[in-house]
Parts: sequence; structure tokens; C-alpha cells
Amino acid sequence: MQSLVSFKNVIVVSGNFPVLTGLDFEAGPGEIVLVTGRNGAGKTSFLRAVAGLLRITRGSARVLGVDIVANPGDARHRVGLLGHESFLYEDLTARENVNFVLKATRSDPSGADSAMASVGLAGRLADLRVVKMSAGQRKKVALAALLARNPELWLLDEPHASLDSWTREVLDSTVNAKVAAGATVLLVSHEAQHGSLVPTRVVEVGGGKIVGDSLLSEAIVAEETVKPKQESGHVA
Amino acid sequence: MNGYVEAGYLAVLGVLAGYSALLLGRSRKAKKALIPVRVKEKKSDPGPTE
Amino acid sequence: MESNGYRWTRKLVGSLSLILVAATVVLGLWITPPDVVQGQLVRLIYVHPPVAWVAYLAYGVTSIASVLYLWKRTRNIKWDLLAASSAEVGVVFTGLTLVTGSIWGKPAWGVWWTWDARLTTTALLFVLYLGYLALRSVPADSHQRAVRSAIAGLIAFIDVPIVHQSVVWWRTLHQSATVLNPSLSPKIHGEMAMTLLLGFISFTFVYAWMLMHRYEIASMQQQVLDAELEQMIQERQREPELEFQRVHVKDGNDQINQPSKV
Amino acid sequence: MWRDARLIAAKDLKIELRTKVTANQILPFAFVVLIVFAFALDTSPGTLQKVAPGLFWLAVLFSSILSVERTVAIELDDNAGDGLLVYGVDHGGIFLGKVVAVFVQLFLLEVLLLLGVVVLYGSKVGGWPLMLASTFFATLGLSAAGVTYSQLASASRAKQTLVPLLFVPVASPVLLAGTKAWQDALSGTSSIGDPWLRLLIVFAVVYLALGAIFFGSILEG
Repeated sequence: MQSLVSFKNVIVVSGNFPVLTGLDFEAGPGEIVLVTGRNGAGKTSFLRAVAGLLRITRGSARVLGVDIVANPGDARHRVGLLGHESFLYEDLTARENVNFVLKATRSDPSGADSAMASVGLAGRLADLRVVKMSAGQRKKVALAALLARNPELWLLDEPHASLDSWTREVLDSTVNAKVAAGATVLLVSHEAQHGSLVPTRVVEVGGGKIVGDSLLSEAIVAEETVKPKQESGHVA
Repeated sequence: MNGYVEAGYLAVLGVLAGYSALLLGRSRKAKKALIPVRVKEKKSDPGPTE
Repeated sequence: MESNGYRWTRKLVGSLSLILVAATVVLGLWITPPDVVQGQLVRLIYVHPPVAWVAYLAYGVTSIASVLYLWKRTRNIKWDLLAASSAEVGVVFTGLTLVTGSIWGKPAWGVWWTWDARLTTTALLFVLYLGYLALRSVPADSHQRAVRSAIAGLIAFIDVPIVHQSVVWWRTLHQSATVLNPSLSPKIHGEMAMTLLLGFISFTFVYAWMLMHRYEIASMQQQVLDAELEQMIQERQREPELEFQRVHVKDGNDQINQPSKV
Repeated sequence: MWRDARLIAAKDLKIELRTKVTANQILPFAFVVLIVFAFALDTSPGTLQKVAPGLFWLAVLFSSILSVERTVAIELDDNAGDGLLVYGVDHGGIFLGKVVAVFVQLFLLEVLLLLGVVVLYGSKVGGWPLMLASTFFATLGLSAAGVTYSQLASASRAKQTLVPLLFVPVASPVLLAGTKAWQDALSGTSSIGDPWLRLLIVFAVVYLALGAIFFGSILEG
């Protein structure tokens, strides 16, 4: 299987603290990988490292065929990260933000309107400054930019938090369509229900590395037994 | 001499001596901080005789 | 830890610089004759220019080390430590340059400070590298700090000729020579020249010793940091295991499990 | 790179038009500086006219510190700077765009400030070619060096205090050369061949080059 994400013994030190401590991970096209783990386990850092926003201190890491240890910038624009921060300029409107992202990524600018409409950012809301928006509305703007950018690898960090059920459904169905077309999704979520976004695989992060990795059918069993799998159950 | 010359030499020698003393002190502190690290690295060794 | 050879060299350089400085002081203060024009004051020439030279030498070393760190092929945290060490020693010597220049200036010019081009440049240099050290002293990721301070160090050094040129013009282009500015370089010859040369050599040795010592300290501190980091990595790797034990000892205790920073 | 630079500059200027930080905060600050200078000095017309160029450039230098800190702060809200990296915006383009945005704001500020100098200090303005050229390159140099240093200090928590310490000594040649070039322009002793103008050009070129080379490492480091 062709690997879209390939992390081998990755250590990431950020602010003199080891956020990732020897993480091994592989993912191929069409996978929806649910990343679980306790607070501070390293889930967000893992996603940020895949996105190329954290410098890999040790180990080897390839994303979309690019060696991101040597060239951290070369895969970034093909990766979409929807996380706790939305990279928006507060003093620009929703439309201006989305347009800026499209221009910056050299994407087709005509996709902006349909992407915004699809998440319900139309009319007056589209021309409202981000600073006046609620957390959920901001997330919609970030999501619209992401949809219009059409990345190959989707990194969703608690994507459903603060979104209404209607927008969740838009997100899920869009992402599902991309996955069917070969995109890969890494999904961090604490919620038991992930809408119609059905993971094909579950990995558990603990202490900055992968401590459990199972296909979905096994995962249900694993979730029932509390025991974290230490160094076992590794599907690399 | 004239006071200025002495003052100049005193300033140079004084500051350099002061900075050297500071370096020696910091060196001692750094060495002390390093001892537990060394001990750990040389676990297989017999270790210090104390 | 640096090798025994390194420490041995450092001690040798240290002893030599003690002897050389002592010789310079004896020759400079008592053996050499007073100058025809400047009188006893000329004795400051055996310390002031050498100290100034060391300051520039130190910043040169900082710049070279910064380049070597920035260049990916030679990138090594040791260059960063060397750059930092040399800059710190350089600031000490720049301070001394200012103090000795001022002490010399008072009887020569009648004032503690004159807006002489060299003096002004040195003062700006002092502030520039204080800024560099301030940037370094801010707690940060060690790689990030190394890159940023290397760039700051390099830019500061490139700025020096521009600053100097502007100050030289400032003092010469628009003001006629009304400023009390007799040259600080009297005619020297014979044993005076020898003593001056000795001054340059001995303070360069002092610099070498200080740099070696300062670098060794930085290197030891870095080793402690590295060891702490290794330990933190190991502790963090054990987190799931500990978590598992805790869950089984006391169920439902769901606090955030961050290891304490050592 | 040029395309990205234009994008960033347009974005920063649009944000300024919305928030008016430069217009409502930095510009009034620059005027206050002009006024308190008069308090600190003798208000007799001769004195103020003589030192007007120096005071003008000092006020610009202070304003530029605020301006470059602001341009970096824009990218720190909501980690927008990380966004630029994610979108694959050219590093040199980010630098140039920021420099252009700061330059435009500072230049407009200088025009208004010049009016202030004329009104408050009673200065007579003349020697336009040298004055315009020296202002252009001095502002460009200040913007380039300022954006670089502001980004250098951006990762530290002490950035507000660190930027002036790092930036002011580096920018001191601009202060000196800008002042002298203006004095030459006003007195009519020299025109476009003024050595101070050459120094300002060298400074601007050197810092544009250094910023373009190193900005990427600062962002990625």
C-alpha cells in the first residue's frame, strides 16, 4: 500500500518539551484514522507535525511523498488542518479571509462562493468581520477555506466542536466524498459519535507515541477493555 | 604617575579578574549540575570512589 | 564534556595569559619611558587599543560561528554555543574599551566623553551586542534560539561598517575640526612598540582563555539540558503505563497527565 | 515571490484601513513626540528650526518601532502566521509584502508629520529632490530592518521591550543620515548627489537583501 503519511520513530521537541517521543505511524489513501488519547497525550502535536508546523527533531517523516524533515514546507500546501486555531485575520470579513487563502494557495478563486454557501456563510454573514463572529462561525469560515482549497490530506482536530449539527453533516459528507476519491483523513475526536464520518481505523496516542492501533472492528473491542496496548497491536 | 593611568590599568585588570572569577564560579556550578548526568551515563562503570 | 586535551590547553593558555599580562603591566607602567607629548598618559596605549582589538576579534568569531550554524552543512549546536560565548566576552571587552577610552579622554580632551567616531561606534557596538545577549537570554526552543540569535549576530556585525561610516561622516563632513580631538596615537618606537605588541598578544591570550572557559560552561550546560530532555522523553514514553496503573489503583481519576518539567 | 508580496501587502493595508491603528494611534503618538520635544528644548524659533530635521526623524524612528511591532502582531492573532506557512506563501514574499505595507504607512505618516514640523516649528521646506529621495530610502531602510528585527523578537515573550533594544542601534545610521540629508536639502548645500543619500540607499539595499535572505529561517526556526 502506498503511504501518504509515514512517521518512523519521530521525536518532536517543542519549547524544550518532548511532545512526541518516538512516534511510528503509517496511513494510506482512503483511510479515515481516528486518533484518540487523553489530554496532553500528543494528539494535536501529532497533527501539527504532519501538517509541517512542528519541526521534527529526530526520526524520519514523509507526508504525501515529501520528506518533511528536510523540506518541511514542501507538503504543507497540500495538507489541510482544521484545528483549535483557524488562521483567520480577525479584521477581515469571512469572504476576504476565504479569498485570501485561495489566492495564497493559488487555488481556483471561483470556488469561494460555493464553499461558503455550502457551510451556510451567505449574505450578510459572508461580509461580517471575523472578530464579531462566534467560535462556531469562525470554524465555518476556516472550513469554507479548507473546502475550497481541496487538500489531499485532511487533518481534523476536534472538527465537530462548536459546529451545529447541520454544518457537521456538511463537513462529514464532504470529507467522505474526498475520501472516496482517495484523500486521507486523520481525525482527533473525544466524542463517541463522529456523525457520518466513519473511521476505518483507530490509533491511540499516549505519552507522545502510538500505543494502540487497530482496525475498526477490533477497536470497538479495544475500547471496551480499558487496558492500553503497550508496544503491541502495532499495524505498521 | 597621574592617576588616570593607574585608574585605566586598575579598570582593565579589575574587570578582567572579576569576569574570570565569575567564569570560574559558573564553571563550578555547571560541573556540579553535570555530576548526576555523568553518573547516569556511566552506570556500568564502577563510578566515583566516594 | 570537553576532552582532557581541551582542558589542558585551556590551563596552558590561562597560565600564559597571566604571565603575559603581568609582563605587559610591568613594562607598560614602569619600564617604558613617558611620551614627549602625552607624558605618563601614553602608558594607556598598552591596554586601550589591545582591549579594543579583542572586542572586534570576539565579534568576528561570533559572526563566523553564526554563519557556520546557519549554513546547513556545518550546522551544529556547538557553533551556537561558541557564538554566544564569544559575544559575552566581547561585551566585557567592549565595556573595557569604553572605560579606558573615557579615562584616557578626560586628561587628553578635558572631557570624559567626546563624540569621536571610534568612541561612538564602540558605544553603539556595545548596545548592539547587549541586544544580542538579551535576545539569547529569553527562554526559547534551543534550535529556534540558535537560528534567531545567529541571524541577529550576523546582522549586527554587518551593521558595524555602516554605523562606523555614518559616524565618521557625521564628525568630519559637517563640523570643522573645532572639536578637541588630538589623536590618541603618539609616535611610538623601540621598547614602546614592543610593549604595545606584547599588549596585543597578552590580551588576545586572555580572550582565548575566557572564550575556552565560557564555551566549556556553555557546553556543560547544554549537556545537562540534553540529559534532561532525554529523561523527559523517557518519562513521557512511560506515561501510558503509569496511566494504566493509576486507572487500576484508583478508578475515575481523570486529571491531565503532564509530566513535571525537571 | 512578487505575487505573494503584493498579496501580503494588500492584506496588511486592508487590515490597517479597517483597524486604523496607524492612523488613530501611531500618528497621534508621532505628533505628541513633536510637541514634547518642543517642551524639552527651547521654543525660540531659531532653536527648533535648527533641530527640526533631527526631531522629525526621531519621531519617525519611534513610530516605526510601533509600526513594525504591529505588522508582526497581525500574524500572531489566531496563529495566522502559521496559516501563511501552511498555504505555502513564499518567505521572501511575506517579508517584502510586510516591508511594503509598513513603508506605505510610514511614508504617509511622514507627509503628515512634515506638515506638523512646518506648522509647529516654523520650518521652511525646500530642496525637494534630495528631500524626497532621502525620505524614500530612509523609510525603506527603516521598514526592512524593522520588519526583520520585529520578526526576530516575535517568538519571545519580552518582544515589546526587545524590539527597541535590537532595532534602535541598528537604525541609528538612518536617523543620522536622514537628518543630515534633510539639513543639506533645507540649506540647499547639496542635492541628489549627497553622500548621506548614498548611505541611506546602501542601508536600504543591505537590509532588504538581509531580510529577504533570512526571513524564511526566522519564520521556520
